[in-house]
Amino acid sequence: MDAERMDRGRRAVLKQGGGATLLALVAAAGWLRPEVAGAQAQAQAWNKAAFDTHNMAETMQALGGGEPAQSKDIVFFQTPDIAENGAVVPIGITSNIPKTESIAILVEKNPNMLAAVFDIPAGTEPSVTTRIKMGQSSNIYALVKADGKYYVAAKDVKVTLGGCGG
Amino acid sequence: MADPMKIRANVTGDTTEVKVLMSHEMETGQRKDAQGKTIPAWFIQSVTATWNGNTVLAAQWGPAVSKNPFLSFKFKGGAKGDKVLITWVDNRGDKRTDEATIA
Amino acid sequence: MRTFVAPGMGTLLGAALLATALGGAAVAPALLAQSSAVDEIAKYRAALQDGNPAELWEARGEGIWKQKRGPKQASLEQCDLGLGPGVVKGAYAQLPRNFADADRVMDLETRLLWCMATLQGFSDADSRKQLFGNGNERKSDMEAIVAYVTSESRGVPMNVGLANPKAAEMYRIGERIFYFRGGPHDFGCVTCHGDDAKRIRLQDLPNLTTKEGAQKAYTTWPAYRVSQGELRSFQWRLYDCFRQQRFPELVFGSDASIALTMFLARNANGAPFDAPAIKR
Amino acid sequence: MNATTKLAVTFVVMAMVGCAMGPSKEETAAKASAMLKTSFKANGQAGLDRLDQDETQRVCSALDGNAPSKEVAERIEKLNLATIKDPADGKFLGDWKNGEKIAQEGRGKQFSDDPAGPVGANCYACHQLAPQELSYGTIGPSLYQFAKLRGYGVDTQRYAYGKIYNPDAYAACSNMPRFGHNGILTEQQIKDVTALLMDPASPVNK
Repeated sequence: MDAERMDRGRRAVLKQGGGATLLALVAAAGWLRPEVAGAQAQAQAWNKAAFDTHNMAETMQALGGGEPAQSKDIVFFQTPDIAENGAVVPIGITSNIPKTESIAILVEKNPNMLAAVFDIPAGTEPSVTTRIKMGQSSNIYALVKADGKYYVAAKDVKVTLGGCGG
Repeated sequence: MADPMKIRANVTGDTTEVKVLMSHEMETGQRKDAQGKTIPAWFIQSVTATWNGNTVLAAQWGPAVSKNPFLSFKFKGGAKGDKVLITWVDNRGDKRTDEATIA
Repeated sequence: MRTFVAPGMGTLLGAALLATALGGAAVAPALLAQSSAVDEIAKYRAALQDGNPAELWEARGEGIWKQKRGPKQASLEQCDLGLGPGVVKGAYAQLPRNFADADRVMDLETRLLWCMATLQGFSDADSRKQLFGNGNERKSDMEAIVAYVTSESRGVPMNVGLANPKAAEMYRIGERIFYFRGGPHDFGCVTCHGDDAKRIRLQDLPNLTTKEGAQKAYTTWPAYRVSQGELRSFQWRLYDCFRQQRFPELVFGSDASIALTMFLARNANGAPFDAPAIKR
Repeated sequence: MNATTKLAVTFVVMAMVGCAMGPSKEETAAKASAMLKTSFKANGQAGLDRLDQDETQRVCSALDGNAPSKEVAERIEKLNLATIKDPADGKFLGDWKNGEKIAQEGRGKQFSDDPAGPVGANCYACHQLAPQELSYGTIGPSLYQFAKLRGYGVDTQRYAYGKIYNPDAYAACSNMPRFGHNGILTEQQIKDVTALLMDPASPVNK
């Protein structure tokens, strides 16, 4: 079931990304270095080009890198299949891939695909939990850089809105 | 001036779990106000967590991270009484650092 | 596929949704799709519990509570919330109550306005400037103080008394207001909150006429509303219910708001208070 | 409303109070009404006159959410049946596609709504209708296959139209708004929603 879901996610990516595939995503994990210390240095390091991309192809171009492999060793946790409100969607990602260096969250159908990138220094568990906005139901990609290589997993999250009157 | 973060750091065995709530609008830059004017983007761009001077997490965020962000992670090491520092910087250059004592 | 869907048994979309969840599995019964959607939303709500931004309001509120403010440059630390000046712990679980000094039944928010006036010297207009946060930078001090004070009753069983005749009368009037139907839509509180296991769209509605329903609902307000990015007080909850009932605008701290709060709070007696909570 | 029926209502209310101590429910209801008047302020299109109950609202409010007695129900239903105005052109069905939009629209009549903006019926808040819409409420019964189950005839059309116009004509103290009687929807809008329920081409009847 997971494999099938991921496979569908991958097809969607390939369809959107064309020949460039997921090359670029890969680099997402590479931009941040643990040794970057000091908030000011970090702010300057913010990868505007990557965060400004509006579709997979652009994101790839902005980042550059090799094509990530589908991985069953990337696990979503505390991530619902259906979010009651798209303003706050809990996302938990654990990488069971040895030597994980970073974890990135991408939302396929958001205006800007890239939501967040976490650098995981040695000694920190390759697992993060945060909350993101989703404009609509979409695939969410977890992109992991480990030992210089790149891996990806996808999860489909539906967003419902509701309530009365508005 | 931004409100302080709420940071919890608890050690179990050799692992410290850190949970952070930040007070921030995380405005996407895509919403319009009542007059139809675009509300400018305003969001945290980078987050760093340090323990004993070591970076234990570094993140870059876009505006798709939810308002009043929540972040949780774990690192090896840490002892009761140690300090964990969290710093964020937003796209206006505002910056905030808060610390928590590991319990 | 449509022919498999019986009336009242979920929907096509539901089936499609479940099929997606199963990774493109064969068509599943629509009823299962509905329950699956409800289960998944329950998981969503559970995932939110881990970190509640209401804590940011609680911290800010505690700061405001202790800060010297107003023309009299006094803090709220001597405010009597019913258990004596300065006692915050457990106070909310016994509100609303009659206050002899004001000769009036008050809920928390009304009492805070009273203390802002008497202790700090704020004019009514000043203390009412930002009763609700507006979803952006203009945050409400009132909602922050409410978050702090209510958080100090977490785990304390609700214990609202009616021994005072004024309190008892407010309860009876609050009950009438609960059943009062009016406006162009004939809506009253009871329209949405008078039966078990009902929903508006996909939102579950508590039955506030039962003890369990009242307990579950009342003890989980105030709440951080993720849809608004704001912490909302119980006064706001009533204000916005009446807005959607197509009533005129409920005045903050008005007698009707206190009477209705009294009715609901008293019906929640016995249940441990568990807020500020986090809701959609 | 004449004096005789008013007295009858009073009698019913008093009878329900029985020999309870303290103020009667009716006295308390009067206090509640007075308190409401001082506890709200007019805002935009929502004036304080919205707190003035008509006979139906007053009688239904006194029921504490319970069903009315047979006598009260008959009287309320008769009262409300008399308010229903059939469409001027005699045709009950409008455009079901428009009806679907009206059924989805939740805005209208709130003080926060633009008075010139859309006014919907928000049917999905309480009812299942077209099966494509997963997000529906359950305060009212499912209306999926409404006409498929009841027939497409003109009598059913008239009933559906009347039920939307004034549901209290068929079920006293219904939770459903009296969309026509209280001027929430226009005649054309009611016809469109009727078509959503009654048109063989409507997704409701698939």
